[in-house]
Amino acid sequence: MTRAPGGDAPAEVSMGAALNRALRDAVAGDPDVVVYGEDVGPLGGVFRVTDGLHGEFGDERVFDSPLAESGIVGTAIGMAMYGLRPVVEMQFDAFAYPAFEQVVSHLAKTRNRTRGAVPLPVVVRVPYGGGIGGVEHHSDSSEAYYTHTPGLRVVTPGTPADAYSMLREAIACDDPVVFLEPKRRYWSKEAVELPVRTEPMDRPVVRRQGTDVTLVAYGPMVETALEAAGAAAGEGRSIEVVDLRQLAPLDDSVLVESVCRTGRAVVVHEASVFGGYGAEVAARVTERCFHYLEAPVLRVGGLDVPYPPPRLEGYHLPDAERILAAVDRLQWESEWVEGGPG
Amino acid sequence: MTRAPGGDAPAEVSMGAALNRALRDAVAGDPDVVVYGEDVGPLGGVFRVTDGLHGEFGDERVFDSPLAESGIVGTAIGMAMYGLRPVVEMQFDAFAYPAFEQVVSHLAKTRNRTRGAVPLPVVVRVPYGGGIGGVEHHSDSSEAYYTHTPGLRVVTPGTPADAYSMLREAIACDDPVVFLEPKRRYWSKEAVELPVRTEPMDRPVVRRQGTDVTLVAYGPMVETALEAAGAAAGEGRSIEVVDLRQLAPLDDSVLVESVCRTGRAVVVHEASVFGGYGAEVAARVTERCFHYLEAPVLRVGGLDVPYPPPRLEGYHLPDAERILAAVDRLQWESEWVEGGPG
Amino acid sequence: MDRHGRRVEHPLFTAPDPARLADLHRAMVIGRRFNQQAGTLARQGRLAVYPSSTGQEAAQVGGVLALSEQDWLFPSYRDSVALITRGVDPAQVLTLFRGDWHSGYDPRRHRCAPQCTPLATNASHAVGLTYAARRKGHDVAALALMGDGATSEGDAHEAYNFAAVWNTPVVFLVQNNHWAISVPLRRQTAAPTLAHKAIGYGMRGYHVDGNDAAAVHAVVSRALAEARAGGGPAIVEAVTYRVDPHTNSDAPQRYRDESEVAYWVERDPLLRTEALLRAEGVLGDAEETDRVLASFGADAERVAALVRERMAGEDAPDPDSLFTDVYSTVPPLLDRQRRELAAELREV
Amino acid sequence: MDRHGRRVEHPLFTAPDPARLADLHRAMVIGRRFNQQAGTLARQGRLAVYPSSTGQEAAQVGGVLALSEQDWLFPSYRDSVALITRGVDPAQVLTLFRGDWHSGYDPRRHRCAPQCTPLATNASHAVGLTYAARRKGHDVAALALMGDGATSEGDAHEAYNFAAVWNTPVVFLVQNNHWAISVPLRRQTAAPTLAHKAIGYGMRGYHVDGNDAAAVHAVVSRALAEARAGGGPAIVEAVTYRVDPHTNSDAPQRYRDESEVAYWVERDPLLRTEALLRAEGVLGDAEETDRVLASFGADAERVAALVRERMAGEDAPDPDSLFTDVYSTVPPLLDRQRRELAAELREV
Ligand SMILES: Cc1ncc(C[n+]2csc(CCOP(=O)(O)OP(=O)(O)O)c2C)c(N)n1
Ligand SMILES: Cc1ncc(C[n+]2csc(CCOP(=O)(O)OP(=O)(O)O)c2C)c(N)n1
Ligand SMILES: [Mg+2]
Ligand SMILES: [Mg+2]
Repeated sequence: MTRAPGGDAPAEVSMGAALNRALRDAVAGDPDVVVYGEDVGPLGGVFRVTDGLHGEFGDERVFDSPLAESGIVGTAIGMAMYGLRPVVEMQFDAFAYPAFEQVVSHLAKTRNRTRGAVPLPVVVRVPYGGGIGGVEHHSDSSEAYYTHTPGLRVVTPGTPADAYSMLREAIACDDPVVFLEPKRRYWSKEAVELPVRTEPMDRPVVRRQGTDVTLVAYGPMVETALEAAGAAAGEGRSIEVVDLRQLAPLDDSVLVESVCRTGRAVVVHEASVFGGYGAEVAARVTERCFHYLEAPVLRVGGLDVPYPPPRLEGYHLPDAERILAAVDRLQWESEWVEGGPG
Repeated sequence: MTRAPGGDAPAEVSMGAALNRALRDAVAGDPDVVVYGEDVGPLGGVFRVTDGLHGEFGDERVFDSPLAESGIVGTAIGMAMYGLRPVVEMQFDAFAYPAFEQVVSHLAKTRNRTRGAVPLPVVVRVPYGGGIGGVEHHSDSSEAYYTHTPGLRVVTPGTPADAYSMLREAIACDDPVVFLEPKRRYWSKEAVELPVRTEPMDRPVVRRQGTDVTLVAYGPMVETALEAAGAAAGEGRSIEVVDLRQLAPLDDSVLVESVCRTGRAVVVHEASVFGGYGAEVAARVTERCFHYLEAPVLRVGGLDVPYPPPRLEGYHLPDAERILAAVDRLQWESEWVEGGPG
Repeated sequence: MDRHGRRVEHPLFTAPDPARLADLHRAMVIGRRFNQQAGTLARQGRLAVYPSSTGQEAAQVGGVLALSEQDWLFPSYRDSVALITRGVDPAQVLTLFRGDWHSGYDPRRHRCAPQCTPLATNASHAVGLTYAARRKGHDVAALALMGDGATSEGDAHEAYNFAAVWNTPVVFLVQNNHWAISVPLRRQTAAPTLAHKAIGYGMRGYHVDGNDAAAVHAVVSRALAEARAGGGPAIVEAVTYRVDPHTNSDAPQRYRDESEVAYWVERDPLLRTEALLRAEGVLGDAEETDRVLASFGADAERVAALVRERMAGEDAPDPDSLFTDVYSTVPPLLDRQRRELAAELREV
Repeated sequence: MDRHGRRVEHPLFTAPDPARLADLHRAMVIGRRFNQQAGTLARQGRLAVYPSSTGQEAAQVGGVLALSEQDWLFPSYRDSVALITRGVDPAQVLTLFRGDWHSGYDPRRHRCAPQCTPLATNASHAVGLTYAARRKGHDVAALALMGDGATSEGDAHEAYNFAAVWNTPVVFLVQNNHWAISVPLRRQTAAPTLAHKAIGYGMRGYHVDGNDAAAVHAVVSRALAEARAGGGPAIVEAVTYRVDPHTNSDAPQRYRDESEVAYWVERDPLLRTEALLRAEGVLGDAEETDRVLASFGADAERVAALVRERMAGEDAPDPDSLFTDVYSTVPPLLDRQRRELAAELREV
């Protein structure tokens, strides 16, 4: 990570501010970058991630579109066909669903359809996940829908530095990127000098080293996983935290190396467990590390229910305690037997 | 399974004919059942699954709607709110995507949203999967999108008898059902007397008993799995085939019992492996059967690419050979070591 | 009514009778007070969010009071006033915004669909519902509410089209409040009016002053009557204005001018009906009028007090309710999670 | 032209000049022959499927020849004739239907988007593309093709609206061929015409005889010129008819009457231009005309022969091509699958 010049401690930057700066630098740096969507203009987005951009760059570069997500993604596809690099915003996760056909049937497939002749450098920004007390449809974690769709890159930052660096990289990338922003972390801060260039987005990163168990997390759960690891350290258990960053296509090497070393793993996400992205991680890691595993890879995630109303979301969302409870179930006693029929 | 009265051998029935008969019996048996969608009227559907229904029951019960999938599902939701039991058809898997928001944000959630006051007995029929030489967008396997969505029942028959019985059950069910029809099996036949009532749809069924390895399949892959099991038997390997039938919510008891007994498992589907439904099966079975497993649960599925054009789909789709190759990798030699870092 | 509340006749539409005029005004007075009260609760953090419809009461009240008992209402998130006018318990209207549960009322009881957040998606529900009712031989029409911004969504188009082709009795009442959060109408459409959209579906379109409760009532009543009679669905565009921010977390100073708000505040729908009631002596002589209007105010205060009281409680929703209504029965894996959560809660 | 190919003037639109009339006819002759040839190949099983546009050649040819070199075409699956008229190699047009690959041609080379199967989804691509071109200072218009059925999709609505609000130079050419597979137009819309839909977006709508190549050409040319000049996008409804089944696997006898087909066959677009060319001596005297028309026929035969030849080959597509263009680089897990498949293929 780039250090501040002159030795001054870098300023604290929130993830929202880091994303805003990334957009600003991308728009300033490349005349082909346009930013549009619902309320991203003068308002600066409902989360203010595009704050100030409309004023700075004008309506040609940053603008409000009609209120229609399929049209937003569809027009972005057309723009990318002609050489622009659109960055569009879906206001909330569930409001990206109207665009599902455009995303799955066109955005993901056009490069392939045309044997590479028509790449689509489009970034679809989606604030996702819960924890902000949002009413219905404002807190979905929709990564599993996108990660099962070949042709899409699906990335999600867990820190402000990554938010900046990965968004810049996503905009520069010639593949379509679904850029999932952990909305509850928009206000999380980190001391970092911007611009910053972190690891390439397609490489998972070990956020904390450990020897006893690997905790696999991404997006909003990175912070939670680190919290759990910190608490466990106090109790003498050494947890390694892997932040996946690019969920698809996945580079599983860091993951496999870590789990084969620790012999135990828990994967955590906000989305419902059933059919969630964690299933892929668990299945893959198990396949590759089977003989190194002391216990099955466990998953900690949301309940298999529609996202609850604000006053119940606390029961739904994984927290450090639930993660540690899963870690405790990783068969630390040699005589452990669980599961099986009946 | 019901036997034909009088000892006559029952007639051979194709899956398409079984579905057609199920619709006919459902429409005849309940005035609240309506069947509609694109081309399901006089044409009888592009796969002729609704053949003859429009003629028999008239335009009030079986009819063509405007060409708009979101509108089709949206109106079905409204009809169900007022006590009808609509059965709608999405013409092909990828053409259900325009309805994704209605399916995920309303169909799946309305019962929950209203604390049970407004159940939605809607069946969304989706011919899915490949193997028929269809061009782009006509061969997707979209089950992972639906199975990760709490509130939906996702079912898929593997045999004509199940096709009949499960469709009747789906229409009678008070939950919304995404009824995935393995389109390449529309012409597969079975000797069965209709009407027939098979096992309840939420129970997986052991299609073939075996002792050495459990093959988990559903929909179009049931036939393929049985073929593989047959071939393996010739070589002295005893494969048990479990047909999941209702993919979500899953009743994992049959599965877990089988795998804990055989100690080995392969899960197979047409959809791309990455983030596919097989990941859920592998992760779940591993979690519950860990100490019974001789080898990691392996997954056989489509490549992680957009569904290929007709002349390449054979490379994409799992067949008996690929399944058996996976079975062969299940560490039958005791000194087996595979995977791991590097 | 003109903008000062003076009566204007129209050859096609029947003005509401005096009793109805009084109802309209009363419902608006209650609605306005409710908007204010809910806004206050949101600022106090007692509601997770509140999308106020201050300024739009005439459109909502005028539309809803045109419905018959057996008809259905399909409201969006901004239509609290429509719901309480329809008779839904005001506290239950706020359940969604308080965050206790997604829908606070039983839709079947009041024939009000749950408040709809995904834009325009409720419109096709209205079409399907009225289709089903007709199939069952019931005379049921529906009023589907949506905003100006929502008309840009594909779902609006599909619903309009299904309604027109199936000839179902739905009136799509578009509250054109000039803004979709921060996006002005001219960025939403290039059409002369939103009512013009009706032409492309072969249905009728009405353009009405949405701050004139009597006019909205007259137009929606007529559209409903025509629709019931088999004349097909209609779009009614009620031109109005969102005086408050989009929700309590909005920052309207970023995108609109205070003078625009002031312009519309002058055209306040409540002032206009009150002026009419007074000028025409609808409620009686001046004294009687004062008395009745005061009673409306008192009714509104009662509603506000009730809401305050009901929202003050700290009773948290039961976590077990997360599991009970996902499916018709609790499936085995979900039941496992239910038991796990119960165990977790016992531990703490 | 009237239905017998006699010239009819219109004050607003300019008829194509003689050379253009000849081009239109020639392109239709080739298109018709191509449709027949492809249909035959489909029946022989040499194509996986073929959606014929026999009867619709005038609409496609008339529209495409109105485009300038730098403009873009956004075709659907039924627009093979439009593509070959635009200059795409006829065999490459069939790649999709043969099943060798999804798109057989390089879209950038011919400024033709890939043939689009999901209905109406290509329309917003056209809007975005022309928006981008304008941003880059290029004078690029687009012709987006869709069917009557496709206009019911939400995506059509959203594209129309974006185009109108952004004022991008897109002409939406709707080939109203009366059927969406088995569904007749009256089940698709209650609007007087599909061109009326334009009103709701604040754009121009044109209703044109889609079996009159000259008229389609004149109307699309005008619409494109207006759009380029900043006059906004337009919907052009070309009324035509799908004479063949939807595709080779359709069963039209289930849903439509042969007499309807016969009615339209009488109004064949090729007969009409031929009659005009002959009556007005556009190609010269009778003898010269016969000669030129015969040369058109010969050109068409050459195209058919080329297609037959190119589709006869048995060269299978390379399975390795499955992996190369999913992403800009082949990611590690996909590369593993690639190597596995290669190993599998080596074994057999
Ligand atoms: C499908 C969908 N996309 C985006 C949103 C986010 N959103 C909520 S309200 C709103 C503006 C709606 O404007 P309008 O339809 O005019 O209604 P108003 O809020 O003015 O009453 C937006 C964009 C949503 N709720 N649903
Ligand atoms: C989104 C979507 N839904 C359904 C289909 C299946 N389908 C293919 S063609 C067709 C009919 C289209 O009719 P129309 O738009 O009139 O075009 P035409 O085939 O008549 O040229 C249908 C329903 C599709 N391709 N895409
Ligand atoms: Mg609005
Ligand atoms: Mg058509």
